[in-house]
Amino acid sequence: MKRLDLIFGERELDAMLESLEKAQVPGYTVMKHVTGRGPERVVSEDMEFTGLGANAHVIIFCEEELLQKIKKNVEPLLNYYGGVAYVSEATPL
Amino acid sequence: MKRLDLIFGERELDAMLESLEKAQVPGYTVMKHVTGRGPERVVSEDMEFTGLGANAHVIIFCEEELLQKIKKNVEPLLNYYGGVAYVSEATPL
Amino acid sequence: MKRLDLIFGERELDAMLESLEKAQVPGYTVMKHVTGRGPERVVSEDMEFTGLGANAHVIIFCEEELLQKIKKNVEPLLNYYGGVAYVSEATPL
Amino acid sequence: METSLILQNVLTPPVLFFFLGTIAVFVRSDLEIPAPLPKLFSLYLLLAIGFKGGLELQRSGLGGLVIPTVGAAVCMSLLIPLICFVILRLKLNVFNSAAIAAAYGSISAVTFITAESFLENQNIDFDGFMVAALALMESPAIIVGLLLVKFAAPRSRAQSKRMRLREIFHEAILNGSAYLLVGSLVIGFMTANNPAAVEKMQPFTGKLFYGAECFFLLDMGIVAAQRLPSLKKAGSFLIGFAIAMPLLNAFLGVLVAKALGLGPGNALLFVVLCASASYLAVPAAMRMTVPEAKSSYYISTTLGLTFPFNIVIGIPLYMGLVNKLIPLAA
Amino acid sequence: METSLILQNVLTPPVLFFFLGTIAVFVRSDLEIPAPLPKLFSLYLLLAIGFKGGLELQRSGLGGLVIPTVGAAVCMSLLIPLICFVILRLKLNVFNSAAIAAAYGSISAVTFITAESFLENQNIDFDGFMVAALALMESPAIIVGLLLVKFAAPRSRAQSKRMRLREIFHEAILNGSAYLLVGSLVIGFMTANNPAAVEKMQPFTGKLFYGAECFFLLDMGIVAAQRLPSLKKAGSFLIGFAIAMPLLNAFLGVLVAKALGLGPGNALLFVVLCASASYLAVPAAMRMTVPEAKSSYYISTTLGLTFPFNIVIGIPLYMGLVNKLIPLAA
Amino acid sequence: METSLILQNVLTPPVLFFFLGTIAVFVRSDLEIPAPLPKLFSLYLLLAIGFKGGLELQRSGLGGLVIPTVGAAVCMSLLIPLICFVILRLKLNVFNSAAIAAAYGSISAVTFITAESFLENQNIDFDGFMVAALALMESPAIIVGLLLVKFAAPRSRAQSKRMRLREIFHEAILNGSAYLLVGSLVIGFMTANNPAAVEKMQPFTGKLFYGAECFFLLDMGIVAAQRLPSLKKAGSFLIGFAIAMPLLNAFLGVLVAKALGLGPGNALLFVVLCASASYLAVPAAMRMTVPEAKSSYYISTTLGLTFPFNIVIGIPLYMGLVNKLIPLAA
Ligand SMILES: Nc1ncnc2c1ncn2[C@@H]1O[C@H](COP(=O)(O)O)[C@@H](O)[C@H]1O
Ligand SMILES: Nc1ncnc2c1ncn2[C@@H]1O[C@H](COP(=O)(O)O)[C@@H](O)[C@H]1O
Ligand SMILES: Nc1ncnc2c1ncn2[C@@H]1O[C@H](COP(=O)(O)O)[C@@H](O)[C@H]1O
Ligand code: NA
Ligand code: NA
Ligand code: NA
Repeated sequence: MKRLDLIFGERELDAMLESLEKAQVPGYTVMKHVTGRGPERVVSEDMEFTGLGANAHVIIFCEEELLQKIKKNVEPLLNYYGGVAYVSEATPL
Repeated sequence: MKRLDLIFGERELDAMLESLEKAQVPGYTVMKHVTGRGPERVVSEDMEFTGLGANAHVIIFCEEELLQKIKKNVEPLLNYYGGVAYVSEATPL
Repeated sequence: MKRLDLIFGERELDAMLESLEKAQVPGYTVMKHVTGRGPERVVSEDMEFTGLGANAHVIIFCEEELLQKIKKNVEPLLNYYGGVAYVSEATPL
Repeated sequence: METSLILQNVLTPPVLFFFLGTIAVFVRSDLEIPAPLPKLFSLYLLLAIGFKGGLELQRSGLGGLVIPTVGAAVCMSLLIPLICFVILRLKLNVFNSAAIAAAYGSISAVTFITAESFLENQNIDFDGFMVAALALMESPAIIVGLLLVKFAAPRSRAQSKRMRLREIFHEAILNGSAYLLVGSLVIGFMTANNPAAVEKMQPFTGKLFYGAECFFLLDMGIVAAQRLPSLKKAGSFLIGFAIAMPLLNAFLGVLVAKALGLGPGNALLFVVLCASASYLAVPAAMRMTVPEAKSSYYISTTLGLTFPFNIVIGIPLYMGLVNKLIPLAA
Repeated sequence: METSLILQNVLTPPVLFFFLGTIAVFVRSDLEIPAPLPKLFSLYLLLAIGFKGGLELQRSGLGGLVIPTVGAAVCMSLLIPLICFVILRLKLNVFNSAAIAAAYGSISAVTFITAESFLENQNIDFDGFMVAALALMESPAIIVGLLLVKFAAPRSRAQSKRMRLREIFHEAILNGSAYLLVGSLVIGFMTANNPAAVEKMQPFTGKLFYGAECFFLLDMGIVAAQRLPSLKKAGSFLIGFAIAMPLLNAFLGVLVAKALGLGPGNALLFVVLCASASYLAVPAAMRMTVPEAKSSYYISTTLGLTFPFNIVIGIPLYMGLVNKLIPLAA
Repeated sequence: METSLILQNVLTPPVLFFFLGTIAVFVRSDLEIPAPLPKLFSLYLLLAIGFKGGLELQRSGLGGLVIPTVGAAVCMSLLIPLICFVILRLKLNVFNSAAIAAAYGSISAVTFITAESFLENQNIDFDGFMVAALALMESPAIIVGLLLVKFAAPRSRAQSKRMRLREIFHEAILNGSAYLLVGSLVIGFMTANNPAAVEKMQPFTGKLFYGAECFFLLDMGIVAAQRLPSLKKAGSFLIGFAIAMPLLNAFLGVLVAKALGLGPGNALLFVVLCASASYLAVPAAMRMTVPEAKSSYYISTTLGLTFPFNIVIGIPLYMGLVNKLIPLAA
């Protein structure tokens, strides 16, 4: 199985989860209040009270077959708003 | 070495850590206030103030040999209360 | 590509990020308010209001070549203050 | 007349802020009160309710109607889950039925304080000892719920899940919100004879209360509205139950209140205790001991429907009922 | 004279706590106010400002200078972004220009309440209805900013990013902070006729306010000082803009205030609304609809420079201006 | 007599809420106050203590016993770590000894305010300038602790860990809690001549204080009780130290207080400053500069044993001592 890590702006979380649901993921885990830096932007903790919002980190464990479908769904969001997506191997305990 | 990711209800955290200690893990890392969706349940942020509690995400880096022992200890909890456990490769930096 | 997970005391976060920047990482993601146990110390949630601080969890996705440079920079901090660093495989979605 | 009461109720700040929260969800505003801020208000309210109740209880003493009223309240929280269970078993399995039954036998502290605010707004007297009833209705309902699971669960239930009585009592009495409420009640009771300390607590537990209630209801409005979609999934039986059951419980409550000879203020609070359902203590206990029960069932009914119904329409409706059955002269 | 006003302003608790926060960053103290505590204070302040404003608005009614003043305020929040846009386009692309323009057309609630505290400290009267102006200046500036993007954006902008008007209005009116402010204003307005409820809200929304403002300004001091380094990256044009634009807007504001015939207190608040820039509602809206704009630009100018400038020097400076142009006898 | 004082102390809300927290842990209730809410209360208390202390200091001026008392307090916070260090070195290495010594030389603000509440409850006068002593005792103890490490550490200590004096002073003076306390003291001092501002701060820093103290002590009760198991691991030497050292320091303190000619109220506060140990500023500083010291040692002794001991038994005990040695007539 695969593990997919998505990191992107908290404010896109609802849209992102919706598009994951459309790809029929078996489940997901969300961590909010995440900060970080990408090639262009710094996301700091004070962005939580200003309107910008911090980042969210979403983890999905799923079959490899699903990845293409997920990719098709989340790529527009990542391209528009920024964010990263990485895949690694994972096997159930 | 291996990396084990456990995601389950925050309220079972104490029991889970106890059973990990029994398996003599070398250490662990805990993130609370995690939300998510599994095959059956949605865990949302408001569950933190209602009595249900959100999820916890526990990471353990350990030798492969330990995994069986951990599995034996945590499986009953995961089966009873729900939650997921995935293993991946990891090497010390 | 590689994924690097660093877990260490929140109070060293600034120093750690500085040394990551010096290694010219392409980006990083930070989760604070993390607790855990290592071989010697227990980091519990109440440490957030006492002066000790909880842990931070930093994730870096980068090319394999960068790892040595990062290692050179962060090792002194990890040795002095404690903390763990593990590497796994990761491929962009 | 009830319509005018409903209107008067709806136009008070707590209910208006509740609406502000629900509307935010419906118009898809991004207003949110991030965790753990709601927990702060929830802890504060429990502490303040308990403390103030303890003070009043010390002042009123345990004479008069105090013991009978509190006793009747405890009986209601034992009886109501049984009635609910019978009704729910028509459609649901033992686990879900028991969990929901426990929730409706127990109480909602925020509904209670909204009813208190309503009474103050209407200039109707009530007694502080009713908080003791509130505090003592949480645990019995949980115990009944868990006993129902213990004895009605199918034989096939895994050995490992069989509950011991000790565990049941632990969950019922020592879950965080019940513990804080009862503990603060006891502290208030013990402090009442120290007027200097009482006065110094007053700005925190007294003066601040109404505003904090409004802030918390803003969040409750958001949370309740977010629950509605999952309520749809729960089906029309549960939707009907979440409205009809409070009405039935309120009716039972008003009869008992009349029999006890409570004045209209106390009667309303008694009725509200019967009609409200728990979304704090009970879910916490059920999650731990009856994981087979679907949490979305007992959370969306209590929080998504029964709570807003009581806050907005229920309280004035029950007041109308009380006014009809319990003449003010009494 | 302005120097003495500046000194008087600087020696009040809100500004002193603001300094305490900035100094903490400069001396590298590890003082921090962890998320989401700043959000708690920010939500509280918006709720309290709105509620109190609603009460006052009900009391003052909509007669007299209320409608003209609020109308003029809305016009300013439509006009100022256009002026800013023209200036910013000298150096920046359409996206950045529009986002920053919107921020300067909109308002900062904390600057506003600091100005109120300043007036109270100086014993100068002002009217509660100015909060209505505050509440109604957030959305128009956002709308102008987004329309500028819609119509001035290069053809090459991806189809997918073309905004629909519906979306623009949604972001402008329903973003969390604008919604909470306006909603609380409406609730205050509806509650004003219920004196018991007003009095019970008073400890929370009234008495606590000043202290909470100080606590929040402590955090704002930290945040503002942390923004300074990224301001340096933004370059001298933006640094100049972040100081010069408030001055220009203040000057426009004082002319309008004089034309409206506002007293010195209301005039100062009007000027402060014009001169302040948004770091809550506008960034939220821009982040969602104009991701091409660099958030560090519109956050570091508004939060890192314009906000501290207004808090510390701007308010007393504008007061001096008001005193010169609007004789107290008026 | 001490027994009656202990009883009177134990029956006040702050101590009762502290017990509620500890009992919650012992009966394994799931009551918890999630991070960062305790931080909110801890920041609030430091800000309020400092601000009120600054006001009082301005009122009392720097004449009379102020300078001698504060000076003596600073001396105690330099002396006590040295005594502790000598004792601790009997069993522990340099790093642990220095870290624990620094903690016991420094102070616990919450112990101090509990002592103030105790005095108010007993109707015993005390002076606001004692807060200045509180604020100035944090840093010297840290400096002594770090100097002990610097000069007593084994040669084998890695070069990289050698501390520069600059760093030592930075950690001692600019760590978050010391900075906020001293900063608020200065702001209070500067604000005292502005009665309008003082009055507007009063609901936040004054009225709310006692309730917030109770809420925070509820959490401290939980935290302290959770520390007990790790205390057991620390061994009987440290357990004994954590009880005996406050007693010894209290005894030294009362002698100094008598020599200074302090009244019973101020004397108790002075004694409590000597007897209490830091779990905020000192751990923060030690964690950064002496990572070799086991944090569980200095946290579980101060927080798990010395703090509860002082809160519950110590304060009335010291009062008894003060009453014996410092006749009220003085
Ligand atoms: N190389 C990276 N490693 C880890 N996290 C990253 C990396 N690049 C970006 N991120 C995270 O993704 C967020 C959004 O990225 P971006 O839109 O590229 O600025 C950042 O705020 C980081 O939290
Ligand atoms: N496929 C998945 N990928 C990521 N997280 C998951 C997945 N399935 C379940 N989870 C997480 O595990 C928690 C408990 O799962 P469950 O008990 O199966 O509902 C969920 O709330 C999610 O946070
Ligand atoms: N084997 C491990 N697996 C997961 N996390 C670990 C492990 N060892 C240490 N940690 C984390 O790293 C932090 C610092 O480790 P240490 O300095 O070794 O105590 C701990 O508080 C844990 O959060
Ligand atoms: Na009920
Ligand atoms: Na403006
Ligand atoms: Na001391």
